[in-house]
Amino acid sequence: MKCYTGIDLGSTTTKAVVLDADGHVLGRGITNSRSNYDVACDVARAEALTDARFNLFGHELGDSPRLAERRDDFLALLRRNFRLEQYLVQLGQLGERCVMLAERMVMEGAHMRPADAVKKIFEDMHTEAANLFAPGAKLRSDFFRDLAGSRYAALAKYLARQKNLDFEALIGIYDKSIIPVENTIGGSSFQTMLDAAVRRTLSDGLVSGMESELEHALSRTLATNLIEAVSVGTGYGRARLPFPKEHIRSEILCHGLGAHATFPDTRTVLDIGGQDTKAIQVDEHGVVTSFQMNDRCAAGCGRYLGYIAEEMNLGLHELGPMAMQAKRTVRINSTCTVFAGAELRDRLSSGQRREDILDGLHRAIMLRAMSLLARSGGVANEFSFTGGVAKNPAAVRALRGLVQESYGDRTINISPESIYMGALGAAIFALREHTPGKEVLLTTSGGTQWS
Amino acid sequence: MTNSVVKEPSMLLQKDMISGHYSKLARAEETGNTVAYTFVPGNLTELMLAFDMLPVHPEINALQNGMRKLSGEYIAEAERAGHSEDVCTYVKCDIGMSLKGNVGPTGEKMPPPNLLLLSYTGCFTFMKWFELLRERYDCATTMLHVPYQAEGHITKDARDYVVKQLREVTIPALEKASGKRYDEDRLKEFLARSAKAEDDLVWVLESAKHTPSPIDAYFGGVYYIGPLFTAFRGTEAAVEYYRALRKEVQSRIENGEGPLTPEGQMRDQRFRLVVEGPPNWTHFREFWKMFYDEGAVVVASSYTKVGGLYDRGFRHDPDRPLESLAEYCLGCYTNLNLPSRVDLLVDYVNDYHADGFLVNSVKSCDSFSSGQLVMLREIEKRTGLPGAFIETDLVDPRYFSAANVKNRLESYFQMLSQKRATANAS
Amino acid sequence: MVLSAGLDVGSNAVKAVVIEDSGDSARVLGRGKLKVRGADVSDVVRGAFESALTSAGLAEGDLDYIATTGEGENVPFRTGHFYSMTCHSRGGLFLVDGATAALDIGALHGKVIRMDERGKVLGYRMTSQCASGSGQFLENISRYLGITLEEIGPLSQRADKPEVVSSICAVLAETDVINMVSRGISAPNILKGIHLSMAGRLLKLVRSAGVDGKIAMTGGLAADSGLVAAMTELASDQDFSIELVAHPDSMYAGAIGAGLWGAFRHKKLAMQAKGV
Amino acid sequence: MESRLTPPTAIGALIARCEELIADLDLGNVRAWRAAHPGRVVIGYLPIYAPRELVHAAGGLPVGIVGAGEELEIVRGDACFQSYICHLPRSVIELGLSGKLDSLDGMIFPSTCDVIRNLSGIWSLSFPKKWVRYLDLPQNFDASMGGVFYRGILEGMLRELCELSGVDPKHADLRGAIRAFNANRRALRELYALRAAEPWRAPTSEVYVLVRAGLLLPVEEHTTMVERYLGLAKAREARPLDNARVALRGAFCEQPPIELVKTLERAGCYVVDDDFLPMLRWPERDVDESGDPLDALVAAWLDTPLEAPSRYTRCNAEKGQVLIDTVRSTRAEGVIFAAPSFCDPALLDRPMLLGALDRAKIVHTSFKYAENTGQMQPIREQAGTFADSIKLWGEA
Ligand SMILES: Nc1ncnc2c1ncn2[C@@H]1O[C@H](COP(=O)(O)OP(=O)(O)O)[C@@H](O)[C@H]1O
Ligand SMILES: Nc1ncnc2c1ncn2[C@@H]1O[C@H](COP(=O)(O)OP(=O)(O)O)[C@@H](O)[C@H]1O
Ligand code: SF4
Ligand code: SF4
Ligand code: SF4
Repeated sequence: MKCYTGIDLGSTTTKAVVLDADGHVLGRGITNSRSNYDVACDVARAEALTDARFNLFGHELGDSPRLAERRDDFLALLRRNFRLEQYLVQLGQLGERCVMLAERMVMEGAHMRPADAVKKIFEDMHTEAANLFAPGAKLRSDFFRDLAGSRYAALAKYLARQKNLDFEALIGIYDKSIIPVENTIGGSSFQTMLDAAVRRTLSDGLVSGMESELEHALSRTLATNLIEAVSVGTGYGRARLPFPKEHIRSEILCHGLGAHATFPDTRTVLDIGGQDTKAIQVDEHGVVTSFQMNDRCAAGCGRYLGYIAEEMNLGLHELGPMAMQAKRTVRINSTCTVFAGAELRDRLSSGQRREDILDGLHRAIMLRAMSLLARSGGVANEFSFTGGVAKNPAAVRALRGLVQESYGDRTINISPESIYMGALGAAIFALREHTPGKEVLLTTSGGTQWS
Repeated sequence: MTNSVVKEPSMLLQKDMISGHYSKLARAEETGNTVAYTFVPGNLTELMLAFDMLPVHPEINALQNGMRKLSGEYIAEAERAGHSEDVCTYVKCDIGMSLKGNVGPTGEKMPPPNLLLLSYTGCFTFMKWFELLRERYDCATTMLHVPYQAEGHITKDARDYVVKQLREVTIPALEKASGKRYDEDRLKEFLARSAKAEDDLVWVLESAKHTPSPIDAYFGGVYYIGPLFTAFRGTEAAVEYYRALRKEVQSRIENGEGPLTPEGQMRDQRFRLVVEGPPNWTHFREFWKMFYDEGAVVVASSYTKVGGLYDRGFRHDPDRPLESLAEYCLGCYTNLNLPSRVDLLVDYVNDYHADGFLVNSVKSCDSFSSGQLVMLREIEKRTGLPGAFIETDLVDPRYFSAANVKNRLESYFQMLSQKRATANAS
Repeated sequence: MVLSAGLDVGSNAVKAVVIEDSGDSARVLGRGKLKVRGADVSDVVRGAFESALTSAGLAEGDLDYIATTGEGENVPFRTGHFYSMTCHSRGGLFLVDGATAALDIGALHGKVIRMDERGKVLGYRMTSQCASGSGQFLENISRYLGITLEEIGPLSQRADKPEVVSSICAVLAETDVINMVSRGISAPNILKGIHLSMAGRLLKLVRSAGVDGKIAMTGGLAADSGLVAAMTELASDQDFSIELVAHPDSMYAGAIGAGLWGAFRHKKLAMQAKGV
Repeated sequence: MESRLTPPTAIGALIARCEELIADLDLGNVRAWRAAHPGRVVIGYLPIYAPRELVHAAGGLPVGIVGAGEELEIVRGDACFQSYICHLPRSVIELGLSGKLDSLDGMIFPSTCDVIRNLSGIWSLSFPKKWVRYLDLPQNFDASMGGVFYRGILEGMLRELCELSGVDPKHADLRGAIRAFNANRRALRELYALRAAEPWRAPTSEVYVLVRAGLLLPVEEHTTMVERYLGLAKAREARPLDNARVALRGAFCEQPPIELVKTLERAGCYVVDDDFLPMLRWPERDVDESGDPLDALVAAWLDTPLEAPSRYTRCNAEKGQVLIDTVRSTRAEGVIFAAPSFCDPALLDRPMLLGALDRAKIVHTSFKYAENTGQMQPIREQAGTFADSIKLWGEA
């Protein structure tokens, strides 16, 4: 099967979207951006292809009447287990490195050898891994770096206190080890991990007695060859992607096109990513007619929220929901990303509630975005909000309020796949490259039925 | 051959004129010429020439230093001396140069001024700048207050006010500084030559109405305006320069050729642009390349009007010497109010059949920059064309982020072609 | 003899010292330092204070004066407050004999304080609102590179081909750094590049304050030998005659200055009480 | 150390009223005035100087617009101005576009700087139906040149204002207006004198809001208010603190947040002189009430020793002289130069002023602010250190 890939190498995350020849989304993948761009790009693409396989698998399963009704539960579980397998593999690699480093370390006055401490931490992490991915559990982040990092830090903190170890040094070990681990592509193949995941899932007994159908569907899925016909790259790091120049597109055009494909009546697009904010106006064909973006100052972008989350020791996923608990919004004027932490501490120490401060921070970010929107020509109907920050409910709430205040009623589109808009746009460009003039419009739900 | 840069013959001519002027300045003390520091917008070159005074333009030094990559160090020097990071970098570049021994961009020492001739057009920073220079040199200073074109035209009161100052303040100050008597007939001769060169400049600038355009009216344009906006207006050399330039452009039109870029003839003209705002000097070539690499040619710009709006009909007039000087000062581009600036740019977009327009907003210059975002929207509204907005600086290398500018320009050009593609399809 | 404590409540860490002032000379009896990150400031203050007392072998009741600097409002038990530059100059002079200025580089701001031979502040310059090139930035980068704070200095000094950071914005500079790693630039060269760009900015600050001669490094980044080396190198390239001196206690300079001023005030108040 | 300064309730109420006026960005009291005076015009003017007497003479109410302080959220303002332009024009535009200045019939934009000059153009593009005038104050101070030109402008302006308000120019009482504003300026001079003499009776955090209320009130009402405050302040119980006496410069256009003034006081400074709100205090002498009133206004601009970065100083010796004289006469121990970020006039002037102070052996310190500066901590540290050094080492 021929497929068309769009890759959005952002400053914070790298996203990939794979389309089939009809313009249907086969799969989406995301990973955190990292120093090795090629790896980031490969991982995102692999994730998207994995997602595509799962979707195909679901499709195959759908053909079997006996399986069909349990298909969604089974697939969801399988996905979780697959991620668990991935996690365990990487955890293994990380553990080895950390222990190796710890072996070389001496800590005076500690009641435990650092290496033993690290071993203990990883044992615990292995044990609790299954819970992390258990159905119903809320993930703090989508990325191994954050997931493993926060657990490691928590366990290390506990152990450090108990055994009088140097906590900062333990954290140092982690920081040192995570980089090589995330910059190598995992050793195990998709098939091996899938097999392991299937085994794990089957042991749950959800589909017992239907093993042979599964086997069949699985082999058919794996037999489908996904052939990448064209890839188009975009995003902050696009110039460094290993693509020919004509397969590189400005992220502004991609976001515009992606939003247009998802919500055809969109005329204004706001994209807030890690270090830039873009306000884009598009016409009825998704063609950009005007745009504005922030310049050389990253104040008020996604990273700002990242720093705040770090400062509060929260996951990115948790920040918005906490701000939603605000009783009143604190006025905040400075959105310099680097001062964010200091501003927060300042205000906390002057006795303001942290929910209220957080809400103020979100509003401050959105105020900046509103200015860019005004610069680009205002907010037309309909209006789509894309990029990672669109996943943050408090940011969305602030935006809705501000749009209402300044422009009145506007239909505001936010897709659950908002973060993939740039990659989607790129994928559509890839498809057009192949079949010129192809108009791609997705259903408003923004994706295939299985995602 | 990798480093060789292609230059137009007229450019070489101009280069000689400029270096000739700088060495004249270096020898001013020997030759007994008096020196006046003055500014480009609303300069009184003919009047100075009539007193045999040599003009020094601090802005030109600053921009030359920018192009020669010296400005960063000068700005740092001025900031060390207590100047704020926030203010116009032309000023700091100039102050820094003077603090570092006042060696000009060509490596020759600049003479100190005998007179600071502050003809103050279109920008308040000039006034501060001269106060700062006056403190450094403690020399005679004369101020010509040129009112703003707030109503969108030159009022009689304003012109009378300027003429009266010229007669009662400026000319006596020049007489005193130069030790010479005012000779109106000499002034008239200079003015007559100015008008001749001005005709040719207008012809050259308007040649961009051709398709393909034989000139780049921004990156090339800044060279074309050089002699007329600075020390040479009214001289025979300027008349000759513009004659030669006109011939050069004429031959390109006849051969259907585009402008000459540092990398040779520009072939493919995909986008015709109108540009508002001064260029960046520290990365001038790199900046230009971002345009011609994408097939973008600038057909009209406002920056080439800071030293006079000749294409709107103004000429220096020997029959009305002081009146026409006053009108010249009042009529420079930065002295226009915002609505007039918008009108002018809209006309350019229409008259020159542009595909789009671009604002290069420079951090230094409040006079140019403040209000440009409003202008952008207004022009978009009136022309129906999309505009682009980039931010750089004049001579502060810290404020030129190549990646950033390139990203925007690329996006803009991709957007123009995407737009064109869909327009063609439907 | 006067016993005083100085508490420097910073945005990044709380530093506490206990000082013994015996008229002609003074010495530091105990020190304590705790990072603020994530914790309640008043707990951190208490913790740092206690550990200074413990290491001095004293109890709170033994002290004559508790002086604060920085965010002094977080110390309800203070006797008095002095402003940060007043303290850094005094502390810098105490640590570095003959210093003509103190260069205080903390988590968010850099300040250079020109002083006379008695520690009187003659003038100062401070980095602007924008946090580019601050300690916090360096800390973020080092985390990203997987390097502990203590390793920064030594690593940076191993650089052979420092890579210049172009962005002025600290956040964008972080991306620059990621870019560099992706281009295979080594950690020492990256760190040195950052150090050099910070050094350039700081030297500019030093010059603009009209300072030369011996400069006492104070604040957290005095502990960063790489930054000090980069500044020294760059200064000699620029023929700028300064001598930067860090002291092992440099990060406590603010607290020490506060403690010394506290002792000074105590004596003055005691004399007033006696009616002198 | 800390002596509590509890204002008598009468002063408290008076100051609270001023704060309320300032905080009301919808200009409630101006709207009320307008409703009570149908047909008469309300004209806004920007920093730093406009002859308000003209508006008054035409029966109108002049209203000073100096930005919007820290409370207004800026959306459209930032859409009009790049990050490297000072804060004032963005809040002014924000006020305008959000309808908060609808009660104004027109605007005067004085020739203060390029930003305000261009704002006049933005204003006429944004509000094509409103009366907008750019006031080109002459930089040539010769009566026969600058004077003639300026008189022409004033005549035209008065004529247009009368037309707007339907007043016959012959009945415009310019002399009466001059008298009213002279009285106001006298009261303000007395206020400044009191503060310079006994800053504990009239702290700057009060003086500042009291003066600022004058932007919004009819002049007679404001004069009464200031006089009342003077009476109360002179009688109040207060004793001096061990503070450093400082003069403040640089804040002539975009105004600092009130919190900044309070921060200075908390950091141990008595501000004994400042250059806040020059539009309300210039000229610092009576305008001639006897001769031709237009000529008197012309002379007020041409002949008074006004010192502001927007006004050309004729020779080097003049630079900073007014400041030095003020420092001496108010017995200030140092100068704090606090300028708005990105304010070219103030910041280009600064090195010259500081040079003059150095030569006069007057200590100084500088920092920048914006009208919505929220983080006071760096300012407190700088001002505190400055005060510390004056106090600890002042005499030595
Ligand atoms: N699940 C999430 N919940 C809340 N915010 C998120 C989430 N994922 C990403 N973000 C926000 O989005 C930002 C990254 O956005 P993204 O569009 O991926 O940026 P870029 O394209 O620059 O990499 C992060 O800095 C973070 O603030
Ligand atoms: N050994 C070290 N090398 C480099 N930086 C250090 C070192 N120790 C501390 N720092 C830096 O010093 C900063 C804290 O300085 P400090 O003066 O305590 O700041 P503040 O007073 O604002 O809390 C932190 O940003 C930290 O990164
Ligand atoms: S502000 Fe603009 S016009 Fe004025 S001196 Fe600077 S660059 Fe020139
Ligand atoms: S450090 Fe802060 S204020 Fe400075 S450029 Fe970066 S985000 Fe903007
Ligand atoms: S604050 Fe300065 S730059 Fe801004 S408007 Fe006022 S005078 Fe002009």
